[in-house]
Amino acid sequence: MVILVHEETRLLVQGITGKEGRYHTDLMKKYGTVIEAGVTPGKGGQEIFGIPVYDFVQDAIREHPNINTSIIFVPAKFASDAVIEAINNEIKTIIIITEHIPVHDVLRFVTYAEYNGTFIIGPNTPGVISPDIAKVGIMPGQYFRKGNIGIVSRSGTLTYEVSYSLVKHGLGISTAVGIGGDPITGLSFIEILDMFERDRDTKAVVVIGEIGGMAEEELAIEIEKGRYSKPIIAYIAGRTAPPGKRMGHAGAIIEGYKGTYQSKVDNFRRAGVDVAVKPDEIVILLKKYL
Amino acid sequence: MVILVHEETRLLVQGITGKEGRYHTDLMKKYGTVIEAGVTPGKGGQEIFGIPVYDFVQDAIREHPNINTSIIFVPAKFASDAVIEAINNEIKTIIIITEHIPVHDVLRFVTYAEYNGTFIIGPNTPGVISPDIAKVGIMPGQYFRKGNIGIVSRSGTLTYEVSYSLVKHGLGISTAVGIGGDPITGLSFIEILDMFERDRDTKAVVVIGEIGGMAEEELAIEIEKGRYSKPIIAYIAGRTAPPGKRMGHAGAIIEGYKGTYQSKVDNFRRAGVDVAVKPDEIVILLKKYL
Amino acid sequence: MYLYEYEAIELFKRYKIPIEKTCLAKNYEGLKKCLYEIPPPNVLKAQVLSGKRGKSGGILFPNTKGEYLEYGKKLLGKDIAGMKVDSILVSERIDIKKEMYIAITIDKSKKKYVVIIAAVGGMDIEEIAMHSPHMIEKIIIDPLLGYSEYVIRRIAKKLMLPVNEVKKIFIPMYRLFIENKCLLVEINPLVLTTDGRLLAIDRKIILDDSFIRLDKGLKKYIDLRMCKMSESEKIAYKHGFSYVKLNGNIAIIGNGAGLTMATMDLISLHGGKPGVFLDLGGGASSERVRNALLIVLHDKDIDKVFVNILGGITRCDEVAEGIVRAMEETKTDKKLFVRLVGNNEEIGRKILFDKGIYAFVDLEEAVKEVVMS
Amino acid sequence: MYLYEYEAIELFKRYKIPIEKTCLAKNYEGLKKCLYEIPPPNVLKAQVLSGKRGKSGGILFPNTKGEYLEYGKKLLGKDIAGMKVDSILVSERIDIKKEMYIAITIDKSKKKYVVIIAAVGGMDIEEIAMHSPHMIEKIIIDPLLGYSEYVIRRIAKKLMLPVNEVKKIFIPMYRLFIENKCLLVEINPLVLTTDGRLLAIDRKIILDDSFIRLDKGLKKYIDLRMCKMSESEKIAYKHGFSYVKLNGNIAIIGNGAGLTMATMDLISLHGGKPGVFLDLGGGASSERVRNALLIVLHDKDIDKVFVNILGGITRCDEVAEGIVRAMEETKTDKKLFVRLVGNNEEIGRKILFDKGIYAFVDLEEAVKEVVMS
Repeated sequence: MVILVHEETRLLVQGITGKEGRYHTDLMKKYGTVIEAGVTPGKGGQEIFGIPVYDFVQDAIREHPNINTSIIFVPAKFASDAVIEAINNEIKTIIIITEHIPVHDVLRFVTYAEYNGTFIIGPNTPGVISPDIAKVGIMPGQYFRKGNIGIVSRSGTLTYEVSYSLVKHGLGISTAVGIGGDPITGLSFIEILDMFERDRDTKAVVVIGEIGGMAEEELAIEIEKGRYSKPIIAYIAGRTAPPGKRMGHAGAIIEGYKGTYQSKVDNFRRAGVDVAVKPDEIVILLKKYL
Repeated sequence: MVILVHEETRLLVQGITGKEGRYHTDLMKKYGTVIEAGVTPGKGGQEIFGIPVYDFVQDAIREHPNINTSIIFVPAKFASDAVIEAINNEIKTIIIITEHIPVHDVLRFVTYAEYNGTFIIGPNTPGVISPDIAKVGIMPGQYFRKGNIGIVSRSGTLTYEVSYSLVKHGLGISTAVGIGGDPITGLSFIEILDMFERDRDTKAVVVIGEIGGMAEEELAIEIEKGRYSKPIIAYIAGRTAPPGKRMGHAGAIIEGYKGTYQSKVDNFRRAGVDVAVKPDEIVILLKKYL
Repeated sequence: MYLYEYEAIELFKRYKIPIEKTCLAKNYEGLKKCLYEIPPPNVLKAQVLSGKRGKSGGILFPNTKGEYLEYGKKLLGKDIAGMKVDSILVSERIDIKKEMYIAITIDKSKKKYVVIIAAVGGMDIEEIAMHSPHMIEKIIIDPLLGYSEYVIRRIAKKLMLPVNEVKKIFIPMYRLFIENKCLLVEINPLVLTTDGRLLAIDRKIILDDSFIRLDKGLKKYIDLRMCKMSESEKIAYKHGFSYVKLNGNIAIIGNGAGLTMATMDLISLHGGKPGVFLDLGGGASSERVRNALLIVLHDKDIDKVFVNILGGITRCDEVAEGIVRAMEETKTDKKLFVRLVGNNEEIGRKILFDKGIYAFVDLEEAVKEVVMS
Repeated sequence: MYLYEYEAIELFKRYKIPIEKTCLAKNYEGLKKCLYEIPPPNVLKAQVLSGKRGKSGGILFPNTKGEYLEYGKKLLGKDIAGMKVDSILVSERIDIKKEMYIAITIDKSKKKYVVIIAAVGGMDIEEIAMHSPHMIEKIIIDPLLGYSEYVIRRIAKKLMLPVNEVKKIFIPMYRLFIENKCLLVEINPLVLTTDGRLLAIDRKIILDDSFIRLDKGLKKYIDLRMCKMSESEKIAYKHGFSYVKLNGNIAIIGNGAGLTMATMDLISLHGGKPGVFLDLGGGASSERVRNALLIVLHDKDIDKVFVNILGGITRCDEVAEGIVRAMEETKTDKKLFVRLVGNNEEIGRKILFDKGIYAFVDLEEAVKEVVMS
């Protein structure tokens, strides 16, 4: 039944009237995602591609009680408010595309979401796609084909690259999840791996990490403890990145002794995880298990 | 196995060196409650009745990792801090005796506790007693005898009166829980009834309510929905209280059209609950079911 | 604790919530002074703690100087809903385009803060709820998170006001609510004036007694109320008793709110008429019992006194000693009844017996005796 | 973004965190002025963004006027850890009884705030952690709840200081951290002076770039840094590119951080030397591609440019046009390599082909070609 985004996904688009929101609403709809409504404060009453727009999440939910997922395209300054509005209206999966949300704001709504049992994906994520079923995000659908490999990644285009490579070699994707490139994100590798572990449509998982933070190390510890039965392959970007420099993502920076490429690879290897040194090698490592 | 306070209870006393804390620590210990440690800021290193005192909850937990319950005797001004310290140190049951804690403070720590999966009993409660097993509170042990009736109450001495009356007539108590006399409390009737429902040592439950608030009405709605299979008897104090006057408890006040005696009794009767018009009648009504 | 409107104004001004021009008059001299500050046509509002002030003739609208002085003079000292008017708030008369309602309070069931708004105002919120429930909206606020921007947008939309105008009212109002740990901050009505201003022209604040105890800045309100208390209320307040004067002739003294209420109910059930409810609270020492008894022994409306003590922590000998001391200090023909159970029960009962006072064990038996004899 | 110490001082002063007397000198004249404000024996601190300033000779202790001017003159313009010293902070010399460490930052694993304290100070926290881990304590703070009183008591006990003294430091420090949405506020060392004062005599603040974008008050720090950027960095910053100058000769332009990093790694893996990392970010229009290319085409350390675009949203014809425009505008002998996949891929490839540029499809094949040729 794949994870996070599936047949039952009924989507709300927050920030639907903005340039990005409008553009991707069109693409998601064309992909087959069921979009029930959109929200933009002050723009209630309009329609975008036949989708009704409301001023408040509350109004959208009242008219479309099946909504269970929201995607956020709201600009950084107002994104936090939009997320909290969604949480307070009991939307249980919130996918935040917006980049450059201050870390303090992210901490607050991530904590609040956790306390309320809400899943947050992102911020600064390309979103989530379950090929042939639905996409809630900005990734190009053409690089993803249905299959039984789960992907979880801190990156956007690199995920497309990896999926493209899998598809080229005859493999497919159950769900691909971008957890986001920021220093603090909602769900992290561990929670997504837990979902893949329970998902009958996923046979193996590819973890795409990058330098910075400790998310990969924390995952490796759980893998080492035997938390997962399914095969896991890892790839880490930033092997040659200099310390102290932010490499594109706010989270991709080696601070002090922490978050180095070597530390992540060592931890994965210790946990028995094969680490690909280049994207194309992922397929080769995967095929051992399939 | 009774509820909340039981054979596994390992107690921390916060505010152990104060007059009240010290006095009741002695009584609880004599009753048979296992008290592991106490906390009073600045008094670390002392002993009270052979019980070691620490400056911080963290230190007490480090030395006594079995502590799972805390009782708070800390004065109103500092009580909120003590409760949060206990929550942050992962004590999962916190019983707050302190009276006169500002409602805003209570709201904050009750919300925080709920978010962290911590049980709060009180504030302004006499505590919890499971006769012959342990008491975590200030109630006189002599009025309680072991048996299979659960009691949950907003009141202190009235609970002793009711228990005294049950005991006189040959009945006994599994656990008696004071939820506290304040307008906002941690666990309310519904949560306690849920616990009694699951408890194999409890055969019937006595609910002792009073005027003010909507806790009794909310419970009645749940009873009407069929949430509970065990017999429930109710008694409500304040039938003749004038509106707009605070009757001893901060929560015992009829505001506008809300929280009247009649509303509570009507709701209970509609739910099929027998309501005793005087304390002694409780036993008579109970005996129908035993 | 309810604040008087003029006390609430102090807080509203401190938080810069826009209100109309006002002037407080505590006597006829004051009225004359206010006349020059806020000339008629204006509004006179009796400063009493009643939600029904308007209906009881406590709000008047003089159009001339003559009317102003006449109305004001009549109002001062008048009795409104059982309370004597000892001060009048003189307010600027406002040309109202629209009346609305906004309040911040605590939702006891949800255990959260709640903002209540209504597109109509000027009447009791319970009346609005009864007649126009669709006009009311409640917005829940998590006490840890606080309000988010969308709350302000929601208020603005519901009240059909610009967001920036709502901010000028809501943000300081919320701060007032939080920083003073209020139980209620209510603006009713919040008005839009014909010249486009948003003003809080009537306001209600309920403070939390528990917070007042801890906050130096708010303690002054207690002192002020002490002056208006009856002698009995003052003594009870000083000793920390919970004291409520009732209509009957039987004073009920108990330890614990629930038990004292149950005792009062039981007295009524058997046909008696409670005249005083007095909860001693926890740990009733002989001194506290004595003080409580002295209050009711001096109450001329009372002719029977029932002391009901279920001593848990309380020692019955202490209670008995307190009773004996009070009775010996006071020449009284009031009848005393005692029910005494708990620690050192036998000793206590003997102390009383030696002074000719019988102490009951069974509550209902005692109550019957109180009512019958 | 790291703040210079003197910028951090501004914020410390605004929040009234007690610090020593300081004076900023931007040149020799300034040094002379500061001499009278804070006469020697004092301290001269080079204003550079390096944690190793002390070890690199950036902190000096003149005892006389002569030494002061001599040291200061030497320091100005000196190169410390690769950075030119263009200002010096002159500080009062403090008689230190005890050095400690305190910081507030974000625990990324727990997703909470964390206060880190140590009973020793003056060295890097990672060094303290290595040599005296038992000296360090971390206290987690929930971002919704904020800190509780016990946190202050805990700090006081650990540092063996009176609670009231700790409050004077911690409360404003926490406010500074929260109100400016800082990633780090660090005092190292926090000192107890021999005359019993608690002073923050060295301080570090890291601001959140995402918050600086939104906050008017903090934007000035960016302007200031713009002046110190290289021309390439300035242009990249203006266009919102993520630009990192590296040591090699191959410029890598990609769309997306992960992909650009992976490309850089792959270049290295095949023996190439990346000289520029440039992430275009999302939605690379022809204009953005052109601007990015212009930056690296003007970089004399670069002799090969590799553009790797995996267009999802990005349209390949737009990318191709941007490349063509940049190449036509610039006389260059740098070699260009392009890998182009995605929307309108065929059109894009044709546009390039018409200008004699071959576009690869396979990433690794492209990388091999970049490195080999």
